[in-house]
Amino acid sequence: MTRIGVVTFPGSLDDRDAARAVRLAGGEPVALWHGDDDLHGVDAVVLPGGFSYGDYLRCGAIARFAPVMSTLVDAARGGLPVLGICNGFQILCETHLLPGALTRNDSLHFICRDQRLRIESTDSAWTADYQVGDEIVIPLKNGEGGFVADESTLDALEGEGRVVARYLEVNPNGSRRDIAGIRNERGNVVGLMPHPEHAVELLTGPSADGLPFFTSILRSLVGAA
Amino acid sequence: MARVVVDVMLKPEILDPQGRAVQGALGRLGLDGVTDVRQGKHFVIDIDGDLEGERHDLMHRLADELLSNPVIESYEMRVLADGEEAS
Amino acid sequence: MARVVVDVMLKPEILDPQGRAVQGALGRLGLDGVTDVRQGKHFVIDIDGDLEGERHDLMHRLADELLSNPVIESYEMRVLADGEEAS
Amino acid sequence: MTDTVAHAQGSPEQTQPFSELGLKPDEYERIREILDRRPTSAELAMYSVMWSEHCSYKSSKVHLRQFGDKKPETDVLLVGIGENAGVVDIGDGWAVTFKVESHNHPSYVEPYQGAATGVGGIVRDILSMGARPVAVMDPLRFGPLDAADTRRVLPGVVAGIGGYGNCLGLPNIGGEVVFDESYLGNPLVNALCIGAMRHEDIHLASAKGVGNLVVLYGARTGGDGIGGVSVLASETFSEGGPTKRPSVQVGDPFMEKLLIEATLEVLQAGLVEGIQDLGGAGISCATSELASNGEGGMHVWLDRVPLRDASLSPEEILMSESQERMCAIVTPANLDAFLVLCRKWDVEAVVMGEVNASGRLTVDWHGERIVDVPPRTVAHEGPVYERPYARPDWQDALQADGPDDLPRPTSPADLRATLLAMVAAPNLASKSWVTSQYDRYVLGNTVLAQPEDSGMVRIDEVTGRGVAVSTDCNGRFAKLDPYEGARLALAESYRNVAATGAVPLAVTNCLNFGSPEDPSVMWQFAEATRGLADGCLELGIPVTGGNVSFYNQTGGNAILPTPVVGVLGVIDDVDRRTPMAWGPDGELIYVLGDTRDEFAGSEWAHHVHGHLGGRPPALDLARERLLAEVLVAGSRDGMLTAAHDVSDGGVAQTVVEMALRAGVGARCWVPDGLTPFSFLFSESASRAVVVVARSEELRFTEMCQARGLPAHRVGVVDSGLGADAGFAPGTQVLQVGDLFTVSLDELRQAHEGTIPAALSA
Ligand SMILES: Nc1ncnc2c1ncn2[C@@H]1O[C@H](COP(=O)(O)OP(=O)(O)O)[C@@H](O)[C@H]1O
Ligand SMILES: [Mg+2]
Repeated sequence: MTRIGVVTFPGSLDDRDAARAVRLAGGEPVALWHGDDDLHGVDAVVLPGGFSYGDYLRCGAIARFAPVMSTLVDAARGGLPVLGICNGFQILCETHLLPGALTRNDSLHFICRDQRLRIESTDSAWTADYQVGDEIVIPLKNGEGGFVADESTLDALEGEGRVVARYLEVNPNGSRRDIAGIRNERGNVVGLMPHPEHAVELLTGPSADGLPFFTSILRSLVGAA
Repeated sequence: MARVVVDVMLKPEILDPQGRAVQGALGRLGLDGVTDVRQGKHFVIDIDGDLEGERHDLMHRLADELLSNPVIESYEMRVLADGEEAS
Repeated sequence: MARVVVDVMLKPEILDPQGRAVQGALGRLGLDGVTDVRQGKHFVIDIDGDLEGERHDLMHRLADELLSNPVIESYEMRVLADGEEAS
Repeated sequence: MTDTVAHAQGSPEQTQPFSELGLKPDEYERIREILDRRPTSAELAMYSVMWSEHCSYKSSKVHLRQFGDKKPETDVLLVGIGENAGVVDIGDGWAVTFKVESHNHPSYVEPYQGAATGVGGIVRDILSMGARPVAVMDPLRFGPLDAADTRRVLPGVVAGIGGYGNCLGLPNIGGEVVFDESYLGNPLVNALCIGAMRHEDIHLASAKGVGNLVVLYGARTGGDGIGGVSVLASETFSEGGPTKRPSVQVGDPFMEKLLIEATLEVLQAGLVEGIQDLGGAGISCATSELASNGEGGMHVWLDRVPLRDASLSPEEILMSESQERMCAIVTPANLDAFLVLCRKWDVEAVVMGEVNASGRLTVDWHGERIVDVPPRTVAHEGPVYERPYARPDWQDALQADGPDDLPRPTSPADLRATLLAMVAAPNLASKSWVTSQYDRYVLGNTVLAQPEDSGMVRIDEVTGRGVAVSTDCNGRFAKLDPYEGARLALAESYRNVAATGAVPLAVTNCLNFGSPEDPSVMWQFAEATRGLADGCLELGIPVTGGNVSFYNQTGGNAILPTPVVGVLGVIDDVDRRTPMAWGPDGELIYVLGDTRDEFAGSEWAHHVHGHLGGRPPALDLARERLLAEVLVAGSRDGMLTAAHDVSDGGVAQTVVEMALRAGVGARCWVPDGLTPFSFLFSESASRAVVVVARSEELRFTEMCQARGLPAHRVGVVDSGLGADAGFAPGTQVLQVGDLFTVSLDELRQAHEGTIPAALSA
């Protein structure tokens, strides 16, 4: 079975949810610990949401230096699929695996809402099961989710089709160009502000629209094997 | 034009979880001997005209009541001379 | 003992919603002519021993990579002389 | 110089600042009798803080006894009143614990930190029962929405609750936001936490086993909140700004998150004999309660306590209310394993003491004995007051001043305008400005959250077993009649739980009142407590715990008596919960229960006329019980598409909320025998609006008839009314008889606009 690692940092919150989503998609979640620099042979990794180290300094700033991250950064550069959700996205930007940064919401409030998104790129390990233009509704919950980057970086992201998802209807946090998620050049690393792992069951989520993120990775890994 | 710099810090007796988190991280990243870290806010305010007399007093009051929370924080305010750097 | 002060500010081209909110509030509370407000972070770090040579470089690197995010922020760092005030 | 026991023995005449510490002369005398000498300053600190109103319940105890004396026959109570929180059996080997606590005064002084540490405190209470915290709720009360101080307090409180709860990873699944003049200067910040565990994992706060170790773990002890318990809880605010108040505690939710994970791991590993959180009164409370509940003896080396501020005196260390600390009783054999797990989570832990059979709590400070007391006298045998109480002389006049003469809208245009004004009233308006700052999704088990009638979380992911919790109180009803007001609060909360399809099981409460030294307030308290105890007996659900907050008043003006009631219910499969949004076209809308002309204390009288007087709505708890049975049966047998309780604002408010939640309109009509005004806005108790598929109608109405519950068909869900009513085709509208039509867009704007407009400036 495909093994997907879920990293727990001190202060990670959505790690159990990410593991549940992996399981519901048909994969085997593997708990990874921030202090352990061994990835235990997993096929892909999810960096879950939360407030790593309290996020007191800057979201993801301290988690970036955890032992597991140095191994993970090398592996990701070598092609290991990595999905960073919310705090995970922030960590990926802090490590410079993804460009840009996430800043304080322009409303200055934490916001939790059911957010409509458009999938903009299926050219990634985590979005292959969507169609470009799919509209999905998944939870968004963050206090520092405003994606920023300089104009040339934004142009490059758009020009190279590396915007993975965009906010529709409401831009909840002031993200530049309504960007909700991006990927790296190779497509193995994806960062996403909203939470697909909270939209995998109708009972507990606003939809099950988030599940394809997890089925995508399982399928792409099986295809690659 | 005047440039005002206000630094707002938690009072010394108040727990500063942010500072503690930074202290821990500095140690883990190899900086030994850090005995204390406090994290506060740094405001740089540009104002047209001079900041004198009543306006200066008002700015002080706003630094005390708006920029800081006097229940748990204290502030220091400096008015920079023209051209002086803000830090 | 050394005391290091690091101020971290968003780069000018990055929107600063907190600063904007403060600017609006200052105006509403009667302070006219505020043309710009930026809000950043202010760290006060106490370290045992001197901060020289390699340790000084390390502190600089940590200010650059840990205390600030060079993608969006810049920092200024000062080492205070013994007894100098931190602000 | 340290004031040692030996020194105290040798200096009996030394004067001590007992009154500055909030002790009365006779209380101080009692301490001297207990000890047969003057207390040391450390002992004085301990007694003063533990005998404060907040910790000893000295004014309320004689009344709270009724919750035990009148406890209904029940087999669901695994742990009752007296522990950190009660524990309820929800079946399948699962136990749930829940409790609500106040953090009112600190939240007025420093809204963000006061509210944040309120959440932190109640979460540790739940954790100390051995449970994993699974959700929080926050019943809140503020002064008028447009008051300047509300704009200071409310955003700070909300940010603090969110900031702490979100960072802990606990979904916020409900609460209340109520505005009333009386809360200006006395906001109420109550916080509720729910935790779940297997039966065998229940832990108690007792220091059992001679030779076992007392481990203090979590944050370092600092100077925060020293004397906070006694000073904050026993002194009424005088006039003057918040700056003069005592110092504030700052919460560190990240530390609390680590504390939760570390605690759950040491419990899971079987390394804990007894456990206690450190809340009010800090180490004084934890050590005396643990010792008193266990072998009766404990020795503490106070100098081993890790400090944040090295200059703290032993008295201060004993009293400090630094947050994010816990205390565990661990056998010597398990100590190493315990410390390893703490280290894994970066949680500092020290052995601070040892359990013994001495019958004494002794504390040493650098080798000198500074405390030597019988722990029961500190923890459990504090003073008990029979405070005088008397029905206030204004009560009759208040009840005589009914709402019958208030001008009522009768024309269609006025009724329509009243509806729009009511759904926009601060107390009835959408609270999503508040609740959207709370994470309701984390942990992945939230089935219902705001604005549903109850929060509902799944406890067992395999079977779908879950719990629903609601908190409620209409303080205006309680002011008109505290006895009935408390029963009405209970009834409303009970109804909200049943509306989601869960079976109500147990009760917690937070009794927020003015000064107990005022006989009128004490009467309100006595009546409310009696009403709640009687109501629980009648409904057959026990009180499992709660909290009392006195001194919520400014000068002579007390808050509305506010007995906040939380009811917990169980549902065997959360998949069958009944939501409040109605379903597709053609489904039928029923009002269950009787609507009478009852407007005393109503939101209409309050909002439109600023009037409060008369007698609150009549309440028949047998009817309330019947309504709940029908709501639960309707859910179990799949007859109900949607349900929503009727309370503040009446049927109109209920129907509008259901329509807005669904985004689908409806046609309603006024049942025979009622004026449109009464039908729309009366606040008669024991009612709900339910929605039934046509295929279920007969079965459902027959059930209601067989059980004797009135069911009135008052409408039908209809998404196609817009065009006929002159709106653009597709527009969703609510049509009320041939009186008026209003679009959901207009209703939504009115309903959702109020709070953002008031707070965004
Ligand atoms: N209003 C109340 N109704 C029922 N029980 C109450 C009430 N107020 C306090 N209690 C109970 O009294 C005990 C002591 O309360 P408290 O001191 O607040 O507990 P803790 O110190 O653990 O927070 C608890 O079991 C609590 O549930
Ligand atoms: Mg407790």
